[in-house]
Amino acid sequence: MGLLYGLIAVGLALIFGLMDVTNFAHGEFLMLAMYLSFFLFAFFAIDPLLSAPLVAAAMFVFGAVVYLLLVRFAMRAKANAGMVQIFTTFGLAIVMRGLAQYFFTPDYRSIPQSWLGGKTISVAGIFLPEPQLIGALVSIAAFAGLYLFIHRTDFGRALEATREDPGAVALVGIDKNRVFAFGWGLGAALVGLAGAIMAVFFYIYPDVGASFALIAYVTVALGGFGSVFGAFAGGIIVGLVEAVTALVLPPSLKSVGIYAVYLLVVFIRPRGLFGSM
Amino acid sequence: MLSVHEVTTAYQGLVAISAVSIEVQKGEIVCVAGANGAGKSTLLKSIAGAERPRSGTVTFDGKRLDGMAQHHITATGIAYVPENRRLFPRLSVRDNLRLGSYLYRGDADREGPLNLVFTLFPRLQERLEQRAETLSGGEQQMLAIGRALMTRPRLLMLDEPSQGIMPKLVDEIFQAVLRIRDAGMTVLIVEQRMAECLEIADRAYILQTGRVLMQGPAEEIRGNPDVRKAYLGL
Amino acid sequence: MDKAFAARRRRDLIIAAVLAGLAALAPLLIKDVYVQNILILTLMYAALSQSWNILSGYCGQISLGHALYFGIGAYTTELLFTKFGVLPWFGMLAGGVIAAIIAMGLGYPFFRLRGHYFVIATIVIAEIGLLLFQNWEWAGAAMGITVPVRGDSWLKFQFMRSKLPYFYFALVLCSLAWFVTWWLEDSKWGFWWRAVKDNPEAAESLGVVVFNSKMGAAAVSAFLVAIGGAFYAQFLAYIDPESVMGFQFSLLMALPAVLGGIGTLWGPVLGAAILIPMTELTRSYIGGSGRGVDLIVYGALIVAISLALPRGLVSLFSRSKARGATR
Amino acid sequence: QTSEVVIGVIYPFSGGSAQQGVDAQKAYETALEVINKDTDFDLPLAKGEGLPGLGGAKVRLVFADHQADPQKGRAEAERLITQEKVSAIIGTYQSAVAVTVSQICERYQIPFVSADNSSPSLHRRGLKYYFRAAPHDEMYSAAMFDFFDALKKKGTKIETLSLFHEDTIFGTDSGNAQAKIAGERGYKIVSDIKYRANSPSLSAEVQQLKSANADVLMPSSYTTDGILLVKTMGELGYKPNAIVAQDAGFSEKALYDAVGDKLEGVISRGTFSLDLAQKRPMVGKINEMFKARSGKDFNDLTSRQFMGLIILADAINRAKSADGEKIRDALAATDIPGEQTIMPWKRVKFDEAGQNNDADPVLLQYVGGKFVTIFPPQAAIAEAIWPMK
Amino acid sequence: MTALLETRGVWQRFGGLVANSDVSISVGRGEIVGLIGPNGAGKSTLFNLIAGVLPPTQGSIWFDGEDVTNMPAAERCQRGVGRTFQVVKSFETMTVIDNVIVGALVRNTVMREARRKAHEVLEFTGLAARADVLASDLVPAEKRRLEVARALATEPKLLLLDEVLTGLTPTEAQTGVALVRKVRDAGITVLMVEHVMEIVMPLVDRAIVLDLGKVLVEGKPSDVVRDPKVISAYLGDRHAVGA
Ligand SMILES: Nc1ncnc2c1ncn2[C@@H]1O[C@H](COP(=O)(O)OP(=O)(O)OP(=O)(O)O)[C@@H](O)[C@H]1O
Ligand SMILES: Nc1ncnc2c1ncn2[C@@H]1O[C@H](COP(=O)(O)OP(=O)(O)OP(=O)(O)O)[C@@H](O)[C@H]1O
Ligand SMILES: [Mg+2]
Ligand SMILES: [Mg+2]
Repeated sequence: MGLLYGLIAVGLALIFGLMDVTNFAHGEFLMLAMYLSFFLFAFFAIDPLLSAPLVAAAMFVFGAVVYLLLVRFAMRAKANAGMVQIFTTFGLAIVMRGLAQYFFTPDYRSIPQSWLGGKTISVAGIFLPEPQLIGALVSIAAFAGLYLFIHRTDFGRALEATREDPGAVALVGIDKNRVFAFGWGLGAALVGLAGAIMAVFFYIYPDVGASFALIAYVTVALGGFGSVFGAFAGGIIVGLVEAVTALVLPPSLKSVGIYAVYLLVVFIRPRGLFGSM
Repeated sequence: MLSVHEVTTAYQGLVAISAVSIEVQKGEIVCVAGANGAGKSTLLKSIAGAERPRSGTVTFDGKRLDGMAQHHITATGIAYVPENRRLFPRLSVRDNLRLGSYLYRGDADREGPLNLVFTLFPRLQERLEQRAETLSGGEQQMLAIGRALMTRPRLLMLDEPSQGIMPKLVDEIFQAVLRIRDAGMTVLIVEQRMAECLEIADRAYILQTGRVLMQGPAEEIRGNPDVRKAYLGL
Repeated sequence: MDKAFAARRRRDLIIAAVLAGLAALAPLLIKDVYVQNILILTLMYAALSQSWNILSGYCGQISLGHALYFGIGAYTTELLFTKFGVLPWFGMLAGGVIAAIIAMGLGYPFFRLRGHYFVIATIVIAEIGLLLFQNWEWAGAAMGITVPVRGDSWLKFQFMRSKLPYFYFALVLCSLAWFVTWWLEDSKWGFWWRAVKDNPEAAESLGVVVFNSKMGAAAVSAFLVAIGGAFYAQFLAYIDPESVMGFQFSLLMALPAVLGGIGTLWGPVLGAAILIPMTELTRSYIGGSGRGVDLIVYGALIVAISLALPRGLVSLFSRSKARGATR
Repeated sequence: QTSEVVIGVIYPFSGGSAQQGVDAQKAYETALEVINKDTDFDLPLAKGEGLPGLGGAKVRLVFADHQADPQKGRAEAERLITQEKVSAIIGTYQSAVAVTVSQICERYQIPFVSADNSSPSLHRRGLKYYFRAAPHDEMYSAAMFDFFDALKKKGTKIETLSLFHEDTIFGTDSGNAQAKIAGERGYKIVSDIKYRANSPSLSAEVQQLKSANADVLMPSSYTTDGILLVKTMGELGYKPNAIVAQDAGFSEKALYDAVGDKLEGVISRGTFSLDLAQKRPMVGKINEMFKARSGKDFNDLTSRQFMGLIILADAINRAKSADGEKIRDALAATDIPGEQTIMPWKRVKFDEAGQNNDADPVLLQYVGGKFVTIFPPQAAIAEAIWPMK
Repeated sequence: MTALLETRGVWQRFGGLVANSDVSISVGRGEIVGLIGPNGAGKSTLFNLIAGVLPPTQGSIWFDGEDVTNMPAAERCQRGVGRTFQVVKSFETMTVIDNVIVGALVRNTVMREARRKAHEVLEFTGLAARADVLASDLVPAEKRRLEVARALATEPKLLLLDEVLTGLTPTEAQTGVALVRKVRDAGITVLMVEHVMEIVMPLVDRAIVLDLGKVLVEGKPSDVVRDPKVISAYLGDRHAVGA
C-alpha cells in the first residue's frame, strides 16, 4: 500500500516538490485518470493494465494544458503567488468535480472484471494482492525513471532551474513555459498511471480524489520537497505507519499515526527527510 | 551588429528611457554610463527582452529582436548578465554552468567554453559543488559571467559587472572583458566605474534621465571636461 | 505625509462605522429569514476570515488548519454547557482562551517550519483534532452534541425563531475583528508581523523577536476564531466533528481573505460579502439539479478572481496598491 | 382552497453522496406521479388525481441541496419554509443533517418526515414534528439477532461476531446498537472495528477481521467503503462464513455492479424486498415506474423515500389543510395497514416520539444476482443459505 | 575605556570550509573602521556573527563590555547593533517609511514617536521623497540606502555597513561618504565593508584586511594599501602604483 501512496505522490512530488507549484487539484487529476481507465474499460473493454499508457498519455496532455491555460497565469502573480496558486488550483478542483458530476453522474463506478482484479498471490501465508503488487512495481519503476530523469538529464536540471527562478532561465535560453508544461504533463501522466492501477481495485466517483489528496501531500512533505527519493521513502513510511498504527490505535485513528509521524519528522528535520528546500 | 533605434520603455506608465538609439559594431567593446536611475539597466533589459519596449526597434544581425521572447533572444546569441545576477541559488556552481550550455545539449563539445571560464575565474573551479547561494558576492558575479559565457554568445551584455568585486578582480574582470572580446565576442557594458571602463572600451554612450546625453569614442568621452567633472569625480 | 496617513486611518474608521450602522439597520428592511441567514453567515465568515488574516495575511504564516480553533470554540462552549451547565457566554471565553493556548502550544514546534511544511502541518493538526473528536465518546463522538433548546434567552444565547440576536452578535463579532485589525495595523505588532512576513531575517536584525511575533498573531487569531466557533455552535444548536472541524472550514476562512485581498484591512470583509452570498445562492438555486452545475460556477469564479486579481478585490479600490500586481 | 401543496425535499445533490440525492429525486418523482396522477394501486392517494381532501390540489416538490452539511441543511429548511412556503419537509439521507433540519421544522411547526435516516437517536429528542415510518438501526439490529437466534435453534453454530462500522453517525450508532444487543443475547464480539469513512485503504482493517475470523461479519458501511471492503477482502483472501450487513452500501446497486460475484450469499437488512411483488403485484409495477426514471430497481433507500412521501401526502390529505400543525396531527393519527404500502411492514402508525414501531425489517440474501427475502418467516420466500458461498 | 566591539578568536566553519579563522578584531567607540579583503574572505560572514545571525563555531564576541556570543540577533539589535545586508533584504510589500518604522519601533514603542523618528531618518538619509513608495519599486541603489535608513532607525551604537556604497557613480559615492561621516558625527561607530578604495581610503580611520578568513593586516589606511601582502592578495598591481 505504501508504494501505491508513493505512486500517487510521485506525480505530486514532481509538480509540488520539484517545481514548487502548489496543486490542490491533484486528487481530481487522479479522479480523472480513474474515469479515463473506467471508460476505456466500459466502452472498449480495454483492461486498465493495457490502457495505463493511454491514460498516462491523455493525462500528459491534460496536465500540460492545465499549465498553459491556468497555472502559467497563476504563477505570474507577483503578489502572494502562493495563495493565488492554492486557490486557482483549488477552484480548478471544484470545477473538475462539478464537471465530473455533470458528465459522468455521481454514480459510483468500478471495474468489475479485470485481469488483475481480486487476484492474489500467496507467499508463505502472506497475501499479496496482484493489483497492488503491480502498483508497487510500477511505482518503483516510476520513481527510478523519474529519479534518473531529474538527476541525469538536462531537462531535469532545467526544471530545477525554472523552479529556482522562472524569470532567469531565459538568460540561458530556456523557455520556462515549455519546461513547466512538460513538467506538469509528466506529473499528470504519472498520476494517470496511478489512476489506471487504482481503478482496478478502487471505486470511482467525482469526489474520490479527496480520499487521497491529503495523504499524497503528507507523503511528499514527509520525504521532503525537491527530492524524488524522499517522496518514494515517504510513501513507504506512510504505508508502514498506517499498518502499524492500525494495530495499536483504533483503526479509525490510523491516519493520526501518519500525521503524527509527519509532525515528528518535521519537528526534527524541518525540511522533511530528504528535502532540499 | 546590434542596432537600437529610438527605443522607449516604461514601467507602469513611468518612462525610464525615451527614444534611445545606440549601435554596437562587431568586435567592439561599448560602454554605457550614467547616473543612478538614468536608464542604463532598462536599456539592457529592453535589448535582452526582459522588458518590452513601448516603441522603437532592436535589430541584431538584421534580425528584429523587439517583441521576441527572451529565451529566443538568448538563442540568437545575446547573453545578458543582469544587475542582480539571477543565479539559480540552490543549484551547484557546476549545474549553473551546465545550464548555461543548455542550448547545446545535443553537442559533443557542449562544454567548450568551460576552459575559458576556468581560466578567467579559477575560483569557480574550486567551488564547483557549492550551492550558488552560499558563494560570496564576488564569486557570484564570476559565476554569472561564467554562465553567460557558456551560452556561447556573440554579444555579451554586462550590467555593472564590477559591483561588489574586489579591486584586484575589477581589473581582472576588465581584462577578462578584453580577452572575451579577443575570443571573438562583442561586449556591451553598463558601468558606474567609468574610468576603468573607458580604458578598455572602444566607444561609449552616456545616458541621463532616460536619454542619450553624449556618445563617441572612449578617448573623446574621457577627455571631455564635463564628463570628468560630473562622472569621474575629478 | 503623516497627515495623509492619519486621514486615511480616520477615513477607514468612519467608513467602517457607517457600514456597521447600515448593517445594524438591515433587519428593519430584510425580514426574510433565509436572507437573514445569509447575512449572518456572511458576517460570521467575515469575522473568521479577518481573524485568519491576522496570522496568515499580516504575519504571513499561512494556516489551513484554523478549523481546529473553530471546533475548539464550538466544543468548549457546548461541552461546558451541556455537561456542566456553564452559560455559553463563559464557555465562549473559555473556548477562546483554550484555543489561544493551544495555538501557542502548537506554535512552539510549528513556527520553525517554513512554506509548505508549515501549511501541511496546520492541515494535519486540524485533521488530527477532527479524528480525535470523532472518536471521543464523552464529547459525543460522531453523534455530536445537540444543544438542548429551552426557549428564547439571552442568558443562554439561544432563540427559537428570531435570527436577530444572532445577527447582531455576528455583526458585533465582525466589527470587533475589524477593529482589532484596524488597531493592530498601526501598532507595533502590526508592523512586526508584516516585517516577519516579508523577511524574517531582516526583521530579526531590526530587533523583532520573530518567534514571539508569530506567537502573538497565532493567539489573537485563534482566540477570535474560537469565539466564532462558539457562536456557530449556538446558532446551529447542534455540532458534530465533521461540521465544525472539517477541512472545508479552514478553506472557507481563508477564501474570503484571499479573494478580497490577503493581508489587507478590508479584504476579508469584502471577500466574504461577495463569496458567501454567492456560495449560498448558487447552491440554493442551481444546486438542486444534482448535476454539479453549482460547483462548476463556484469553482470557475474562484479561479477567475484569483487569476484576475492576485491582490484581491480591494485592488479594484486602491489604485496605488494595484500597481505592479502582475508582471 | 389551495390548488397545490408544496413539500420540501432536502438531499445531498453535490459532494460525496450526490448519487443518493439524485436517486432519491427519482424516487420522490415516482411517488409524486402516483399521488398527482390517477393510478390503479392499492396505495393511499393512488386513485384519482391530487389530494381529494384539498379539492384535488396537486403536490409540488421543491428540491434543495444540503451537501451533507448540517448548517446548509438547516439553511435550506429555513428557506423552504419561509420562501417556498412548504407544508412539510422530507429528507435527508445523512443523519447529522436530519438533526438540524428537524430542529428547524420543530421551530416553525412544520412536520419533518425522516424518510431514510436510520439513526435511533433521532426520535429520542422529544420533538413533536418528527416522524419516521421506517425502522431504525436498533430495530434492524434486533432483527439480525432474531435471525441468528433462529438459526442457532436449528443447530447452526453462531458464536462469534466481527463488527465493522464507519465512524460517522450511521456507523457509530449501528455499531453501538449491535454491540449492546450482542451482549444481551450472549454473542461474543471478537473484533469491533471502527474505521474512518472514505479511507484510501482498508487493508489493515481487513487483516484484523481476517485474523479474528468470526462466524459472522457485520459491516455497517456506505457504498464507497463497501466496495473497498469487499475488494480488499478478496485481495487478502478473507472469506467469512457469513456477512450480515447493516444495509447502506450493501443495498446499493453500485456495490453489486462492482463486486457482485464476491457477494453471493451476503445478507443485508432492509425494509424492502422486490419479492413482495409476488404477493403484492403493485410493488412490481411501481418498481417498473421507478426503473423507467432511474434505470435502477428500488432499493432499501429509494423505497423508503417513495413510501415516506406517500405517507406524508396521505396525512396532508386527511388534514385537509396545508397548515403544518394540522398535518402534524394528521400524521400522528396515521394508521395505514401494511398491505397498502410497498413495504413488508405490519402497518404505519407512529408512537409519541414519531417512530413507527411496526415497520418490520427484513433480511435479504443476495443469491444469483438478486435479493431474496429470508427473514422474518412470514415474509421469507426462501431459506437462508448458510454459510455463504 | 574598553572597545565597543571585540571578537576574540572567532572561527566559523561551513562543513569543510573555514570562512573565519581565529579572527580577533576590536572597534573603538566613535571610529569608522573599514573591513576589506578579497571576495570570499569572510567579511560578510563576520558581520553575520557580530549581528547574531549564527553563533560562531568557536570564540566569543563582546559588545559594549558584555559577552554577546550566544545572544539572539533581535536582542543584539536592542543592545545597539545595527546592520545592513549585502544582498538587500527589504520588506518588499511595505512602503519605504513602513520599512523604517519597523526599525524605529525598537526604541519607540509609541507609534507616533516611531513614525516621527522614521521620517527623521529618511530626511537624514535623503530618502524622504520616496517615503510612500513600495520597497519593491526601488532601484538597487535606493534599496541599499533603505537598508542604512532602517538600521539607523534602530538608533544603534554600532552600525555594520556591508557594501552599501557600491553601484554609485563616483560623484554619487561622495554623497554616500558624507552620509557615513554624518552618522559618525551623530556618535555612531561604523564598521564597513567596501571594495571601492576611492571611497574607503579617505573615509575610514582604520582598516582591517581579511584574507582567507584570517586577519591579514590592520592599520591606518594609508599604511595598509602599501602593504605588499594586501596588494598581492587584494588590490592588484594598479593600486600599488596609484597609492
Ligand atoms: N521594476 C521597476 N519598476 C518601476 N520603475 C522602475 C523599475 N526599474 C527601474 N525603474 C525606474 O526606471 C528608471 C531607470 O532605471 P534603471 O534601473 O534603468 O536605471 P540605471 O541607470 O540602471 O540605474 P542604476 O545605476 O541604479 O542601476 C529609474 O527612474 C527607476 O526608478
Ligand atoms: N552558508 C554557507 N555555506 C557554505 N559556505 C558559505 C556559506 N556562507 C558563506 N560561505 C562561504 O564562505 C566564504 C566567505 O563568504 P563571505 O560572504 O563572508 O565573503 P565576503 O568576504 O563577504 O566576500 P564578498 O566581498 O565577495 O562579499 C565564501 O567562500 C563563501 O562561499
Ligand atoms: Mg542599473
Ligand atoms: Mg560579502
